[in-house]
Amino acid sequence: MTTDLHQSTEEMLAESLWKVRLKLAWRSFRKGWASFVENRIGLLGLGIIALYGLMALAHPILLDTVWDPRVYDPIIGYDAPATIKTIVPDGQVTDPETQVSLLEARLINPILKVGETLEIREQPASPSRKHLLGTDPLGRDVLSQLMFSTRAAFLLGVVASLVTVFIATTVGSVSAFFGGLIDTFFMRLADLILLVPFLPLLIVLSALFQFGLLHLALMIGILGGFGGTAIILKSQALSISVKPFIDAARIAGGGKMHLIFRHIIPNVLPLSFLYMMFSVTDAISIEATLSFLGLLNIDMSWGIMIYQASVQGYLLSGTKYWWLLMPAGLSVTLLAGSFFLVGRAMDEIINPRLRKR
Amino acid sequence: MEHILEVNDLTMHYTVKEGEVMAVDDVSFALGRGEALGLVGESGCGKTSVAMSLIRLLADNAEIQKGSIVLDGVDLVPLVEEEMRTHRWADISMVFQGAMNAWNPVYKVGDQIWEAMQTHFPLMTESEARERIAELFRLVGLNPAMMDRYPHEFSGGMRQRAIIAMALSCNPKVIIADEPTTALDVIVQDQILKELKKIQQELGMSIIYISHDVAVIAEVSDRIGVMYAGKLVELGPTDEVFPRPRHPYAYLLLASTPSVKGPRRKLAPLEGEPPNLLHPPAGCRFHPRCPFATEVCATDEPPYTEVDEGHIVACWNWEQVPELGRLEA
Amino acid sequence: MLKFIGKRTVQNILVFIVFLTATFFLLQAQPGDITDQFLSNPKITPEVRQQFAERLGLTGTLWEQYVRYMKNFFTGNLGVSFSEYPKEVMDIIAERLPRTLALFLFATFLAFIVGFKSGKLLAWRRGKRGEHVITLTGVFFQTVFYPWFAVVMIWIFAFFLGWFPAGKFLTVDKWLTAERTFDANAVFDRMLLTVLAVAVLIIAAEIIGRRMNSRVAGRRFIWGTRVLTLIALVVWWEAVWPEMIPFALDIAYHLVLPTVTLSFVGFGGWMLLTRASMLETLREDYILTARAKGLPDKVVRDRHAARNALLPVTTSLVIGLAFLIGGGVVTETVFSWPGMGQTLLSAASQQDIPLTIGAFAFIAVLALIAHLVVDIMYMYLDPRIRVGG
Amino acid sequence: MTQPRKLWTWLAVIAVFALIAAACGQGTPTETTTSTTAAQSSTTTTEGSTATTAPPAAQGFTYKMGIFNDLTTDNYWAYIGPESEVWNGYVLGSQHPALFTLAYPNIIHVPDLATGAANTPEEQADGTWTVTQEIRKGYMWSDGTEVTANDLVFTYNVVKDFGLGGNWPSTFNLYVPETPDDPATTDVDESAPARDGVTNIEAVDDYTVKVTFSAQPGISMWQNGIGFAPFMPEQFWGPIVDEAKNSDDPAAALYAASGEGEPSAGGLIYAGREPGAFAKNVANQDAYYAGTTYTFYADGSFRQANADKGFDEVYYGDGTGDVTLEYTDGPYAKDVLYSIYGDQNAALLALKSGEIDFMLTPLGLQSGLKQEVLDSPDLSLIANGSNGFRYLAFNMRKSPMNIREFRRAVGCMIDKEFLQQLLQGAIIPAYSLVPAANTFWANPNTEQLCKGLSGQERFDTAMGMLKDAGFTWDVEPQYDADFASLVPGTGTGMKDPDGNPVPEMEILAPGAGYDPLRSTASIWIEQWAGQLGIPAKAVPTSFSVIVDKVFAEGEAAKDWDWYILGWGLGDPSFPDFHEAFFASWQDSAEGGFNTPGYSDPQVDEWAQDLLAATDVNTARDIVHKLDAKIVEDAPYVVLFQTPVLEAYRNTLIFPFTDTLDGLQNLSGLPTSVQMQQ
Repeated sequence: MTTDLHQSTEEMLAESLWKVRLKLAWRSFRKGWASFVENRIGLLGLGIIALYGLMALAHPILLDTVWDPRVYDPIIGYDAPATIKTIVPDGQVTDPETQVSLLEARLINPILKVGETLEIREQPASPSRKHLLGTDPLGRDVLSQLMFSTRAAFLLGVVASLVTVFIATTVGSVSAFFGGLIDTFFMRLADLILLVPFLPLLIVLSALFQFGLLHLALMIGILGGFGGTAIILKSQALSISVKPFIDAARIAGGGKMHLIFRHIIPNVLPLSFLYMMFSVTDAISIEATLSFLGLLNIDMSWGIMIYQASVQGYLLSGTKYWWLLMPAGLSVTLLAGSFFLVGRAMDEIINPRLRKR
Repeated sequence: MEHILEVNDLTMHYTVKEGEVMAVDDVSFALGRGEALGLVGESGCGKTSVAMSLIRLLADNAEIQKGSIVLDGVDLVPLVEEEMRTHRWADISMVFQGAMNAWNPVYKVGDQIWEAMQTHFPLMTESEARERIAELFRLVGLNPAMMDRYPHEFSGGMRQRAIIAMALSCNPKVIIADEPTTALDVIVQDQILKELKKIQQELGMSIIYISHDVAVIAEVSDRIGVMYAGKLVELGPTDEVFPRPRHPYAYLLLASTPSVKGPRRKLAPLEGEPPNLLHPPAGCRFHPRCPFATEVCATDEPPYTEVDEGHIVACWNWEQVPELGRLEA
Repeated sequence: MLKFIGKRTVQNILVFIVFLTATFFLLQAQPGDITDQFLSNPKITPEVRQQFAERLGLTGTLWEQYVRYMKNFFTGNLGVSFSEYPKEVMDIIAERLPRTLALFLFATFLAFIVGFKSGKLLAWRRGKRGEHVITLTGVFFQTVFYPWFAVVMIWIFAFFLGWFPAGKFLTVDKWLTAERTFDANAVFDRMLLTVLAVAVLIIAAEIIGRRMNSRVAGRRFIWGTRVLTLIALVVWWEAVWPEMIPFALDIAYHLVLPTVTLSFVGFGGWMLLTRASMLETLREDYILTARAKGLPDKVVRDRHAARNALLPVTTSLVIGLAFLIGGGVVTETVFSWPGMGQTLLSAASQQDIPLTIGAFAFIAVLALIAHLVVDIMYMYLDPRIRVGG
Repeated sequence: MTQPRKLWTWLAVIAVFALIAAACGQGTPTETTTSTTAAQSSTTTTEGSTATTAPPAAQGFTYKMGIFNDLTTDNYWAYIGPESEVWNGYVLGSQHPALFTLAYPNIIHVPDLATGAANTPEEQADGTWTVTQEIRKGYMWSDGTEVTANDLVFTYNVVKDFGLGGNWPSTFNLYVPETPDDPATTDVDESAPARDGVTNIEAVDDYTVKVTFSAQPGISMWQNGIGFAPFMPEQFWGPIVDEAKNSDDPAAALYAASGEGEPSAGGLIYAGREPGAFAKNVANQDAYYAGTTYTFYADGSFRQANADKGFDEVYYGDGTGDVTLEYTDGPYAKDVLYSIYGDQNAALLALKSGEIDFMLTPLGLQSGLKQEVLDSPDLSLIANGSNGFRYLAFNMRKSPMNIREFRRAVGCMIDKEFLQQLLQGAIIPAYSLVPAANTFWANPNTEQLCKGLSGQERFDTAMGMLKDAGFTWDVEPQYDADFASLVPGTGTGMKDPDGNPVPEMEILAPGAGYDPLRSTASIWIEQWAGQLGIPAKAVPTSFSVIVDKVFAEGEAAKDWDWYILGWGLGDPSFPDFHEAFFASWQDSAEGGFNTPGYSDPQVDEWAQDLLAATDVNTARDIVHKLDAKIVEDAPYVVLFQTPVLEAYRNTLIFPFTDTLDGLQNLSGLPTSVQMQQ
């Protein structure tokens, strides 16, 4: 009887503790949200992220419904406005709508002769009602590619930042709590990682190993997690671990793991979440840069879109083929920038050092 | 006594999102030449706001609503920033609280003093300046060689002495000493106070002390003003106010402080906190905490009453206030 | 002070050793032997492969390999390049390093100065009009997709406006027609030496000047040295390397666009950082003191607020530098600047492992040296560390 | 205190402006091409028209070309050795004479140093074969020394003694004696049979070369082997070689030496470089062939004549009849500049502005720049076929790739014309191994599998093949005209003739980043195979990893399924690559180039015959047979080749522009190009 009672109280306590926690979290979230809404720049960032999120979600739906995959598939879709033209000798083109010079025809197929007809396809095609952002040199819809790549960007960003934050939070909390040798080791490791230039390191790794999207996300996550973020989260954890309630919990007989997981980590989490935003920024730009340099083995991403335009000679076409470069370049910038803006806005709310301002 | 500084009806408000904070409200006092005036009150009573208004170093959201600050015949309130700048330090200087942080850590102490002198006396040569600083250092009890050291090489007390030297550097007409010794340990505190007093008397300086510490004020000032919630509630010669405060707040403030000098007395706690100046209580601002409050206190603001020559108090029931130590807890 | 520098140097060397060790294990962790990559390369005979393996220290027990690998590294024996066999990796690096150094130094300098100054002004005029716009601009430069940005820069300034050359580091016609006894690297080296000498002189003058007891004399000394150094620079080139001047100027002209573009990488971050740091500094008591002293606003801002805001900015300089080095790789690629970054990239894409590792190690050394310089700079800027106490 | 800082700022600003101003001042274009006195007439050719002859006077202009990578060496030993980068070749390729050379554009084997056509090797009493060839008198190095037979002997000795690698062994075809197994070292049998080849080269006298072979040499060993071996100037390299002999690694020491100052016997002399920026050649007016007129006749005969040097020679006919092309070689340019650009965009800009006249790039112009060139009135665009092909290979060591019909069914599904359309002329469909453009060698009757069929027809044909071979499905795939359901198609549960399920297969292909053409092809092939219910999946893989996998030896040779790569083919005048790619002794599992593991006794026999062939016509028959047989068996499905697009300034006058692999293959014709006034 007594034990039962005891147990149920404990259960109740546990439950209510979680409820309390949840309530607290909800309250602080609402408070934070209220301050966040005041920050117009942060709100702008959130808006852009939401927009891209919608694009990512909409893409498979569009492909399932209104978009014919043969035309709109981002990788194997194909559509190019075609006109049949007659081949005439060089310099005798009188009607460019129906005639094409032998020279130009031979560029497409060198065995053609004067008098034969040729199907001229416009690719890349400029934006039209059917292809709002035009098509790429392979006749694929740029908007579809852009939306498809958004998913990859989010996936990459989320995986990389989750890994970062998971590692950094654990490392930070453990270092702060145990101190000593563990702390020294992790902090020196973080110093080392901070010191090594990130991009060159990834270039070297991509030379040594096969790199796909997920590998890259994990790599960025690991490097980020053991690097700078760990230092910041450690100092946060340190400031928590000296607070009286930790001592109280310790005296109350809480085990080490209990202390770390029930008390320290929950209090580090807001800051972790903040640094997630920044690591998403990093991950997106790094992926795009490595793709641009031709170092990743992936089918489609914003970086690949620019890379393909570049290897096919459209890089410096300026405004003429703007749809090959601008949408992808801007997307990388905007999405990375938005996460950064949101991070900054959260920084002002969460970071105790800045809050008093 | 000739007045070097006259403050009349000084009113200063901060504008914040929620409304206006009446940090300083209708404060008037005068400072005689060579006189030391002490302003005392709890934190948040507007003492520092008064000081900052005097030197016009107010935050962007603060504004002097009305009143005048006449320093040696010049009203500082209407001056534009650039004119005001030439008066700062040359005419009215300040000894800041928190000696550690008042020094810029990256420059030598001597250079920081010289910087002030150079601004106000551009013709002064470097050797003259160094001589002057050496002299000041000796005056405040510092080794002149220390002027080529950085602030972090000074101890707390030394830093405060150097601050005093800096405040004196341009021969100001008025010095405001804002919590000059708060951050120091008691022994050093005492030394510095004695030093300050000595210097003040030697040089015949006019000085305004600001402190929450009644004992400090009592030790160094000729007259004492008690501030509460942005108001000056009592002003009078130290000899009169200290043993026999007339305002209930002054009374409670003194009663809660152990006296270093004079007879031992029973300590009484001062309960509650100063009001939020966004919405100060109507009538006398002290009435919610006042043990002597009557109905009128809650509705009408008390006028100043001259209880003695040069001793004024703003209280409806000042006569009710007993002598110190008589109050039963 | 010397002790501090010495300590930092030793620390950095230790970090480098750890770094090399990590690289070693990275090579070990790679699937198979790195020389396997060349099974199908007709250039690389089995004997040569064996030789590579030996030079990279890939024979013997793990410990033997490690010891040999470290020894080779520290004796400058980085092996031979696969893609430019049988060139020594060291020689290739020696050829390309000056070009990268020039780009990196100028861009860092530019980014830092401009970023710091604009961050300072931004904080000073906090809450005024245009602040959002400038902040957004800063964020844009911080997060812009850099390769794309570099391409846009080339397009605008080299193609559309035609102000600057693209894709070369010298004007071929000019170098071709002239009779000369030196190559471009000789000019690069001299330019770098000059910059270094000027920097050393100016910094030395600063240190000596600050130690002087008389402020006026000290300041005169500092300024005198600066002016004299500039004059000496011109005189020296006129007298000693007169034939190189037009070529140096030619290189400088080609440096402008990549330098400016690269500097944008660091600019945004440093601007935002300075702003944050400055806002914090402005709340300090000594700013109040300075204002109370009646100092003009500009003096308060520059001499007091900005000078102290510089300290935290300097400490986070390291992260910015790593960024800038990464940006350097992209810049060199996009601008066809034949430096270390381009070397690293082409070596990596050709799987030229010795050259990749060599180039990477040198880039890391560059980062370490930059780190050390920043440490020393910080020490110099903060008397609390410099003077002890 | 603020004053001096301002001053400093201003000083800095002024200094920077001064720098820029000065640089701009110096940077303003000065007239770089000086006009010359020599009159000239243009010589251009189109099909069938005869070109006029221009006087062999140098015009004194600088021929400026863009290249896209720095030279990795200026040492010809290293270039033929490990540094075979095309960029080195563009600059260094015109300096060394050989016994024979190829006359372009018709790719005809003609004498260079040799006084006449190649002599026939004769069998000696000891079973070896020897051939002697006389060389010309008065053929001079640019330092005034005569080129003699000793130079070839010297070259041969260095190659042999130093064990030079790279392309040296295939140039000299050194005889390799039998390797006996040394049981002491390893358990593996390391013995190898002797490899026939050159056993000796000697100078009978200064003007006679005698080559000894261990067995009867085929064309590839004699005419196109030793015949193309460069003569290296002994007077220049001798001391360097002697020094290198004493070092630990003589070959590396030799490669590391600088080639600057080496005398030339060709039309150009290497004149140094600025690392990272440019390289330079100057014209060699004293070159033996300077001013020679070349004439190509419709009947295939060829004439080279030079009155100054006193020769007028005709080969492959009697030199009568219609002239298809005639031009007189220069050098007309006084020097040739190779300026390094980072990318084609920058080079195209330079081309438009006149900073360069032509750009040398092995793969031709990027397609995105095509329109730009067409739109520019100053530029001309030419397109040529390339000497190479991209292909899909099957690992025949595994089922179902070992089944001929399976491979052919996949090959049938691949609609190359569709890919050509899709890639808008970036590819040209290819059906034979020898490029169709190499008309002399290409077999016009090689099967063109399923060419011209519609999607439905392809599907039906391919299904027929599979069914004939005994493949079954749980659910048989149906042709989907709409192509609406993408992979895995409608068919499921495909089983091979033995009833085993067809496993999931990977199509290794370079990613879109490395090569969008092959990547695109792989994605479509996945679709097409999927339509047949074949579970193949395109896996973008980095180039080096594919190479690693498909050339892996031993059991690892089974670790891949399908892959897509390309071959650049060597000497177009004797395409003997069939042996390397498909002979059973070339199995990649044993270190050869036969990646599919293809083995056919008939092909092996022909391959041996090809290597031994001593006359061109026999060789051609064999190549035709090989080509037809291999294409039908489909260890490779030849996919496409890429056209080489090139752009040049209209001021240039080339004697011809139609040539396999484009003008870049001839290094931009530096000695025969002229410039309009």
